[in-house]
Amino acid sequence: MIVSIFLLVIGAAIVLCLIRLIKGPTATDRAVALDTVTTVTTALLVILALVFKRYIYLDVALVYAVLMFIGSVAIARFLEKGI
Amino acid sequence: MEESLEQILELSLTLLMLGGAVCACVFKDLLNAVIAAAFVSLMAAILFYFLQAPDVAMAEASIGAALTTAIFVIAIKKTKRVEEE
Amino acid sequence: MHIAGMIAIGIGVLFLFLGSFGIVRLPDVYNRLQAGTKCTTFGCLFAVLGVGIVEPAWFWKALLVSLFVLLTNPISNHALGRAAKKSGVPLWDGSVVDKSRDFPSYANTEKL
Amino acid sequence: MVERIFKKSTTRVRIFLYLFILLTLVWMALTSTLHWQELTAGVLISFILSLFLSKSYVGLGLPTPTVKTLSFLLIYIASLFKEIIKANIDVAYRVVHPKMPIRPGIVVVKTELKQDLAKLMLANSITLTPGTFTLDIAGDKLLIHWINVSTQDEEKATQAIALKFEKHLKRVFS
Repeated sequence: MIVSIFLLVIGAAIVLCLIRLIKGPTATDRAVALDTVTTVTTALLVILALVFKRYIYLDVALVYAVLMFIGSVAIARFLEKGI
Repeated sequence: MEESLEQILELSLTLLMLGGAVCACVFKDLLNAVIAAAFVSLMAAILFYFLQAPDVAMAEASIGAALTTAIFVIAIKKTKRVEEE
Repeated sequence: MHIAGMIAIGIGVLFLFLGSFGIVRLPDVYNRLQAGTKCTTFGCLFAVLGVGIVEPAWFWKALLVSLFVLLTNPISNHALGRAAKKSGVPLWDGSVVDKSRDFPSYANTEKL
Repeated sequence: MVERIFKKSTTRVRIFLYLFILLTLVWMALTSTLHWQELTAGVLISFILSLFLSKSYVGLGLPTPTVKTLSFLLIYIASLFKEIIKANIDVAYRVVHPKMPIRPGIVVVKTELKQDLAKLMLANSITLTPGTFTLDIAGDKLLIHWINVSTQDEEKATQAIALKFEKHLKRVFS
């Protein structure tokens, strides 16, 4: 029961990040929103693993936590040298 | 978890994904479009997770969000950043 | 054990929400980065460790996930902040001081 | 001459042993079982990896791990956690407060640390602590975005932001 409240709060957090992703005046704002939504998603995946009671689902969160950082660093590298 | 809550979450995730996809089509700055596309594939990964397919979710996460973003960014660097009418 | 883990997850989720709220509310990129880094790292740490406490058999893997988040999240946010400063994103109008002109690599970026 | 070679080889062996234990612990956390097949595979792989990695560890100029260094590292991590909790309550207060009491600005801070890894750890801990965010490092200076600027002087800013971690990190990397 209480887990469903947590899931709804996390859903609200993702909606807020989407608002910043649509509004953000510069590309950096949007990249920050994407980075935040990545971290929120990692927490969401771990909590969903608890809901479904499957140990193997934690691996997906692990892969997320390691690989998402590549996308952010690629965007940051581009912005540094670009316009 | 109750059946209805799961359906509500799936529906809202689909709507979020739709919002991101519309953004990816509308933005004129191609870097912003790439960021919106990464958001869409993030949501797709969670959706696969809901449908009890963690292996597909893992592939979607690693390829869709990390690798595709890097490749698109390299492609933008070789060409132009802003789309013209 | 179950209740303690649930309280930890609750604290984590609350801070994740506050971080996202800060992303929407604060005025410029640098302030948004502040909220986005601190609150989300801490919230993710607490949520993941809370799951590890609820299911004691999962604890070690949860610890590994939280360790990776703790290592990678500040680095990627630092890269974004540096990119913002180098590409000349302006500071908020209410900012007090900008000392970045003293810094060798920023001498020729645009002012404020 | 012989003595020097012996001394060098003992530090090398020590680094190898620490890396081996660390990698085996990570493997055990990843698999989370004590089955003998998993353990054998893990021990073999971490043996080979630490053979190669100990060579590059010496080349990077990192501190040799001893019991003293590791205990200082633990003290540093404990103080870091205390600061992280303070930071989050601070930022949450600033975000939720209806008037947003922020006075942002960019200041310069000096550090006395020499090694690259020490500077990285200092920058990471500054990022995670109350109201400060590292933007760039060049030489011995750090560019920092501060959400509530209380002083513009370089010395005072150093004292307020960096000193509490620097004294721990100096002991770890001495």
